[in-house]
Amino acid sequence: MLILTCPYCGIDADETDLAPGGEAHVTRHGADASDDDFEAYLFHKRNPRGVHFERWRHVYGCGKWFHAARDTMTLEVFGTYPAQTLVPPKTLQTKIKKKRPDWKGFKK
Amino acid sequence: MSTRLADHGRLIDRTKAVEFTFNGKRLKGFQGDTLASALLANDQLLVGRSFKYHRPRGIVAAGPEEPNALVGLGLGGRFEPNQRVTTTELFDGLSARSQNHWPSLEFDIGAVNKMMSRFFPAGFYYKTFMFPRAAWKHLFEPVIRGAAGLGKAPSARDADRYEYFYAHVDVLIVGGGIAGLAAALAAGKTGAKVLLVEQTADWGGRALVDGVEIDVKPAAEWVAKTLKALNSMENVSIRTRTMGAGVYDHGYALAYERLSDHAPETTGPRHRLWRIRAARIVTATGAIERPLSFAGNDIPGVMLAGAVRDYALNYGVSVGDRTVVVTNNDDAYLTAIALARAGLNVPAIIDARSKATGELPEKARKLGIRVETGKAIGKVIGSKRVQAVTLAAQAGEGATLEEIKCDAVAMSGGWSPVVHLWSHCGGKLNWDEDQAMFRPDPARPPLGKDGSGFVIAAGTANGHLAAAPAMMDAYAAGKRAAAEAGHKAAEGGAAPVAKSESQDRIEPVWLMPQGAAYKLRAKTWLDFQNDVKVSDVQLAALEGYESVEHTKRYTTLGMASDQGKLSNINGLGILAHSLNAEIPAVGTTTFRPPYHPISFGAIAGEARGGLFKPVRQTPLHDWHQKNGAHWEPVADWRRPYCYQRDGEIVKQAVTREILNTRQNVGLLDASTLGKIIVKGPDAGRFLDMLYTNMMSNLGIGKCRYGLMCNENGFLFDDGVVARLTDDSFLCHTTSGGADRVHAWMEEWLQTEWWDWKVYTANVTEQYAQIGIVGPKARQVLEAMGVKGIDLSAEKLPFMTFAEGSIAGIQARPYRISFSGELSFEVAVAASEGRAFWDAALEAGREFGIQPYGTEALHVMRAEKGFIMIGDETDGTVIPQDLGLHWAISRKKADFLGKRAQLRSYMQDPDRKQLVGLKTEDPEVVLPDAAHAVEGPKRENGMENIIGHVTSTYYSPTLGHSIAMGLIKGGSRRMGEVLEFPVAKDRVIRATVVDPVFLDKEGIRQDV
Amino acid sequence: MKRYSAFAIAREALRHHTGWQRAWRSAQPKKAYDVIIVGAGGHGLATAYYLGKNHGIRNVAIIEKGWLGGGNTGRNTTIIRSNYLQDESAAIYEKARSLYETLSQDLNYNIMFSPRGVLMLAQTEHEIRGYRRTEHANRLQGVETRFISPAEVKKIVPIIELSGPRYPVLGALWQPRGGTARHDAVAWGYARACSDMGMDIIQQCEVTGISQKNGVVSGVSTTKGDIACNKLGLVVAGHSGVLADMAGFRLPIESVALQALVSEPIKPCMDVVVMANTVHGYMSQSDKGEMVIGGGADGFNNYTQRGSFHHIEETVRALIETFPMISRLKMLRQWGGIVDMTGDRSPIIGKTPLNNCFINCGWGTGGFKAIPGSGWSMAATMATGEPDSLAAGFGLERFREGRFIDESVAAGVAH
Amino acid sequence: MSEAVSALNGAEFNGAVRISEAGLLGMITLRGDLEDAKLAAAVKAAVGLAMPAKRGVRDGKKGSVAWMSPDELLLMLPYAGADQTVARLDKSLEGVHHLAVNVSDARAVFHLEGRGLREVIAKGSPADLSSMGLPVGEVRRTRLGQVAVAFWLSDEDHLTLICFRSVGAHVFAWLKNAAAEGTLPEFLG
Ligand SMILES: Cc1cc2nc3c(=O)[nH]c(=O)nc-3n(C[C@H](O)[C@H](O)[C@H](O)COP(=O)(O)OP(=O)(O)OC[C@H]3O[C@@H](n4cnc5c(N)ncnc54)[C@H](O)[C@@H]3O)c2cc1C
Ligand SMILES: NC(=O)c1ccc[n+]([C@@H]2O[C@H](COP(=O)([O-])OP(=O)(O)OC[C@H]3O[C@@H](n4cnc5c(N)ncnc54)[C@H](O)[C@@H]3O)[C@@H](O)[C@H]2O)c1
Ligand SMILES: Cc1cc2nc3c(=O)[nH]c(=O)nc-3n(C[C@H](O)[C@H](O)[C@H](O)COP(=O)(O)O)c2cc1C
Ligand SMILES: [Zn+2]
Repeated sequence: MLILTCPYCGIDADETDLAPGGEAHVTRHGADASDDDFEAYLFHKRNPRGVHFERWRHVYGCGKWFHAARDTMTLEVFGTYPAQTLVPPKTLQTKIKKKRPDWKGFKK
Repeated sequence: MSTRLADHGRLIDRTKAVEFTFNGKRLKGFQGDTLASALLANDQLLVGRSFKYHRPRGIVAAGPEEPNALVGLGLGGRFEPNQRVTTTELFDGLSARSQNHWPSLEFDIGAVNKMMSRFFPAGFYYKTFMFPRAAWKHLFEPVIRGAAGLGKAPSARDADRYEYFYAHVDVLIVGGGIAGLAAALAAGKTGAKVLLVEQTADWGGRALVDGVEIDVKPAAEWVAKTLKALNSMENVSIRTRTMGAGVYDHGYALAYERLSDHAPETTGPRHRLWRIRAARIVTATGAIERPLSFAGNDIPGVMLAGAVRDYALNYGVSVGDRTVVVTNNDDAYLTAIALARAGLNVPAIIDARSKATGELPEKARKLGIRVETGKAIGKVIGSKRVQAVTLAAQAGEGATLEEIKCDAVAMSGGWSPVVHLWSHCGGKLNWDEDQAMFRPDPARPPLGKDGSGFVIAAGTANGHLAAAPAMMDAYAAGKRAAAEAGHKAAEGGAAPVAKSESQDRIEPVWLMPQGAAYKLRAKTWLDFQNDVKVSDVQLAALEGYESVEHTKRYTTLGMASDQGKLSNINGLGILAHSLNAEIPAVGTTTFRPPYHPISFGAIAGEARGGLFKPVRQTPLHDWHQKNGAHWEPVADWRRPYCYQRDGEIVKQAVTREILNTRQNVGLLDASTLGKIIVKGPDAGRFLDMLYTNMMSNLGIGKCRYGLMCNENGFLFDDGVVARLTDDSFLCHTTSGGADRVHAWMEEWLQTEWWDWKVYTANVTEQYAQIGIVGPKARQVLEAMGVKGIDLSAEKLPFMTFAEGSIAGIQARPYRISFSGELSFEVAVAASEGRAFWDAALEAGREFGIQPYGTEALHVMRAEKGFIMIGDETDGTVIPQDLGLHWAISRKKADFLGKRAQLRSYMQDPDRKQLVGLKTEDPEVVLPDAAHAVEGPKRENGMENIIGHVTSTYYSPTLGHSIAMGLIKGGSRRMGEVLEFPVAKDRVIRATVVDPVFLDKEGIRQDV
Repeated sequence: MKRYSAFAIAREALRHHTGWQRAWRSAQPKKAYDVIIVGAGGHGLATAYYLGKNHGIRNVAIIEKGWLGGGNTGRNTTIIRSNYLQDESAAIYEKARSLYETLSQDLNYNIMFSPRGVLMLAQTEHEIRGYRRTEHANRLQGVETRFISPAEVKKIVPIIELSGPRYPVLGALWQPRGGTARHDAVAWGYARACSDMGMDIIQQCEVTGISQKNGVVSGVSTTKGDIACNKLGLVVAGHSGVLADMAGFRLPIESVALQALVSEPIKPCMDVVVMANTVHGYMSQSDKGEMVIGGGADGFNNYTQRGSFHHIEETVRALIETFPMISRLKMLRQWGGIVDMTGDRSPIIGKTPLNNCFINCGWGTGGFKAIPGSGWSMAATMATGEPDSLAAGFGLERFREGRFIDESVAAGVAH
Repeated sequence: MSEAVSALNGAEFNGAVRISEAGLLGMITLRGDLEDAKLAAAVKAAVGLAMPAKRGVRDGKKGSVAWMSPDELLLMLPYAGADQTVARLDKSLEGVHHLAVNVSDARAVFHLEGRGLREVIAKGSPADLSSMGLPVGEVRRTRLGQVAVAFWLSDEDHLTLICFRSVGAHVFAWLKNAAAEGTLPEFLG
């Protein structure tokens, strides 16, 4: 039963106030995409054991989408940040690296 | 025999007698008794039968760990199977029945299983019952199943209610023994918000029976003082009868409060399930005593030593006149001493250790009790109660040295800290060789959301079996928990000082005597309820079920309703020994919630009956209800399927509604249709991405039908878009789709095109939307009184809207039609929906207006060949499949789903495509979802299915059946006759036709 | 291998059960095998078994990081049915179901297949239509199912409440030959048979890397050393994404927690499996008497084998509405498993971008019922190097082509 | 206009706390950049109140305003004035990207009155209902049982709760059940 801090309204939201939305930072590939890119965009989601970046919506709260960095093995939450970013904030990446020295870093 | 003593009984009130029945027999106990203590006071030793061999079973424990004494409690809507007598507080009128026997508890036919037990070792059923094959289904399995289960299934609806409560605290402390109380005190003093829960009705735990002193006074005084202190702290809450049931991720914990189990006549909820968010959880859950493994250890009268002591001191009940104590540790001497002091006979203490010279053994000897060291119980003699035990050398094979007459045996194999809650969420354990027990490994706690440990074990639960260190540990744990939750301790708070008699080292004994022969091992129980014996675990090891998890599943050890609270460690000891491995290398099985079973009622909470799930209601709900609505659930809404008049069956009502709408005028509550406002300079551009067709070029005041696809290209919603102003649109969605579409819009706006200037608002419920539909629709509106709108076909043509006042109500009529008729869908404020509806009925009377429901709506749209999301679509259909190419823009560079529709399979001309179907016999209606086949069977024996019916009706307008279907390559099959085998020997033939059956030119709607 | 029978039990009883053999050998890895299967769950073991039985390939190792059968095979609610809508699904699940019927005899291990019947309740008009559609399809596919009336439902399941205020029971799809089996026994029975054929089952051995030469798989690295192989089968359910990473390709798979629970045991009160998909709950009664209950999956990636409690609430609520008598039963234990959800919720069987490396995964919430059929098909695919007819539709390429096998279209969930 | 009827037509209940449906209330959803001074001025003009802080509610003589999300406010005022106010907002925000829409009829509004009201809500909402978790004057948008709600306390004894109109009857039934006499756990004090 997760708690995630919504970066918009600052509430520590219960999992039941939230809706999960899959991997974060996925690039949309539109009408002119190659077959490879398009397949990867829709289906090849990262599924790591360990650090994962994902999307959530504060659906019963402020309604905003945000991102969370979470460990899928321990469910530790490293941080949350607004969805309007293409990459995780540098400070967050540094923090994760410190906690998980084995982490290979964020790859787009 | 077991009986009530003349004195003792800390928890009972001898002035308050309580009557209850057991198997119909009327018995008496006292207020404060548990059902267990009351039964024992009435010499009711035999209380149940075991699972597999139907062995006689008596009470072994005094707490929730009880595996045997499970009864059916209560009657009718309050009947509950498998209630532990040890956790059932006695109340007047309590009625209990024993379980799992036939015809009676005393004489149970099933007990023959016991004689056959050598043929039923662990896992025997995997090895037999295979021949003949049919016999398993018809003979063996029914017999096995018939024998399964313990209590009877309830038959009545539950008469009680339940509720949840959400609590947020800094520190949750589970367990109200002296450790939990000390932790609460320490945490409470820091100002942290503390919740302390205790599963029983009483505070203080074992210390009160074990003669512990705190701050140089009897523990009871300290407990009373501490409770007072805690009660006076505003930041501390304490609750009895509340069990910590489970610990989950991110500091979530369940606590199970039993409000009226002990007082069933009270109104209000029976159980309250607390869902707690705690920054830190302290588990001060104490320890559970282990049985010893000797032959006949399951015979009624053999009990845990601690329990024997509890019954004597807490309830003034002696479980026997002559109680043999058998042990491998000093703690059980407390029982012998307590019994002797109560004037009861203890013929011997049989101690497996080679010497017993500590404070307690010496005390026992001084009381004149015979202490036999290096000895074991060879076996217990008796069947439904203990008659004697044989004394044997622990080092031997069980040869009888002497027979000792007795009617009770108090056994102690040592204590296991209650580590369940620590372990639920991943806390790890260490094996403590010295104390022969698993205890929490402080270096590997369960990790919380910030990655730090969030559970702290305290006191006995943390492996500190003696009171003094337990107290220190718990006090420190409380302080630490509060500090980690952000509340620094005030200076000066020192831990209370506890003192108890010192205890010497335990010597682990997994089998008694050590070399017990097979015959003894096959009568030496590990899991009392599931009838798992030492020999079973050894067999599992022999056969290669070596992992502790394999052993558990092969033998069912620890899978009974006590979840191995008594049996697991002993079983592990046997397994490790059989495998020649160390206990920690073998490891434990997984601890899972709940700590102790909790009612399904509590898990469901208040959401039952009328509150099970919300039903959404339109502003016209009450009117529909009063006027014959036959309801249909549509997503979370209820919509009238039709309105039945007196004497009408549903089908007749639908036909009447259709014909009346086509001939005169119908009235439809379309309020459930989704309505979303999309506004901003980029609104048009945004809708162009969302819909397959172009929306940005829609004229103000105009409407356009649109389709929405997901990124996989599949159609998922449709509806009419109206352009309100230059920068704002109103998008209609399907009834079930409003929330989904709104969320879809927000998702794209927030996560992809966040630089686009668009706002959305879901205004579905702001409006009542009422359709006035049929050739006389315009006349009805006019009769209602129209101001500010010209309703004429010229001024308000098809696919436009206007705003003004109708019947004195601010209204916005849309000229859109889902029936093919002249139609005005009028949006008015929801609060005025009913007034508008009434006005329409009133004004429409002379034109023959009648309300119609969803089925008439569906038939009329099918006559027109309009698709219905959910009928013609199922999540795998692209607009092209439905012949909706006209609604897919070729001009747009991109829209959601466009790329997907270019994939090879989407371009396949043999995809299923929408067609109309006309049955050969016009009176025959194709069954819903009937499948069409073609050609010979496929090589795997299946028919070659080419498609299925998506909508099918009898059209009263046309006087023949109509249907639509998705058929492979359908658009190329016009005129073909397809075969629909609808039953084993029935084929319906239908011709592929255009799906538009009525008014293809659209003349009726465009007037 | 000594055969199991009532006779053998009687014989052993006389000598205090001291003569039983190990069910499977405890093996240490050899240097190389013809075939390595990663994952000793039901699907991995069945693959190995049919490789040996149907294709004579017996130089096989099955490598398991924990204890065999300890993944989802050991933690599922054991529902077996084959009333799937799409042809591809119906074919493989029906194959599996029919193999289950004789599996005890095949393996000489009683896996307690119990064809007691599976009921899928229709509680909305939409669901009726979905099940009608399945009924029609199944008849033509040769799968025996029938849509039955509420009255018939009540006869089959007397404890059901037909007229719940929110979702009355409007009918049900009834598969009389569906049912349950003893999940652990399926793994153990296959393991015993594999071991008997000379295959090595290597437990407590985690695959940590996959090696290749020129685009062809050559072996695996494990916590017990490197092992070479000619062909590799990845059959690791929730861990498929992790293994695919090692092999250098991506899968359309996400791993999420799915939960189940059991009540305390009670006397027999329900002799069939009931699934209520509108309200998200399903229930059967085990041979021991517990009500075995399963519910919904979490929506976020997770490898902890613990799920979120709100799914349990939702399921229990739904089942109390459907079976009011369970309200006063108690939950004995809850647990979770990590299931592998694909993009269309249907499984993947077939080749991978790495030559001679095959994959079988994506069974998600419903693969226990498929074990024999899946093993059969995977074995054929691995033996011949090309997908067999059962596997043909389930290849990875379907995601690129958009040729999904979507079962959700017929109101069904996929347990 | 006189025929307008709110979702539950002012229904009432007296239990551990008093619950009443508020009747007709004007409500406007205003979306826009809350930092924008023009927006603040428009709000001021509409309900006479300054921009609320994050999660804040402000009450005044002309009405109230609640912070709903980083780009959304809820303005409350007499029912009859809602449409006019929307028009005025649109006018004063001309050229400023915004959305103002009358949602008076899309909601049901309840008043809870009495000591135990925090506990009534805490039976169904995962939000922290303690006075630390939810100070007076702060809005919480969350879940109550199975439906979305927003609520705030104007003082310790008064709470306003808003839900969608279509589930108004459900929420009322839920509240009555939760507020049954003698069922409060007395935890929140
Ligand atoms: C709660 C629940 C209920 C379910 N209910 C049903 C149901 O009623 N009916 C139904 O048909 N299905 C059901 N399922 C689904 C079903 O359990 C699975 O689809 C099926 O068991 C999958 O079997 P498997 O052999 O593929 O996977 P598993 O049994 O999970 O086996 C995979 C094995 O691979 C091993 N492994 C992983 N990584 C490695 C590595 N690196 N090296 C070595 N070994 C590795 C794992 O330890 C595991 O033992 C349910 C699942 C769950 C969780
Ligand atoms: N020497 C021994 O072998 C031994 C063994 C056990 C206890 N003790 C004595 O016990 C005392 C220590 O006290 P303690 O407080 O650590 O243990 P305790 O056993 O006295 O108290 C634990 C309390 O927690 C409660 N509890 C357990 N699980 C619970 C749950 N899930 N939810 C709610 N309540 C739960 C129990 O009902 C009990 O009241 C000392 O006197 C110690 O010497 C000694
Ligand atoms: C069909 C089925 C029936 C089960 N019955 C019981 C049971 O009667 N008692 C029990 O303790 N656990 C039972 N379990 C649960 C297991 O104990 C265990 O929780 C589950 O297999 C997951 O393993 P884990 O908890 O060790 O991770 C059952 C599991 C399944 C799949
Ligand atoms: Zn938020």
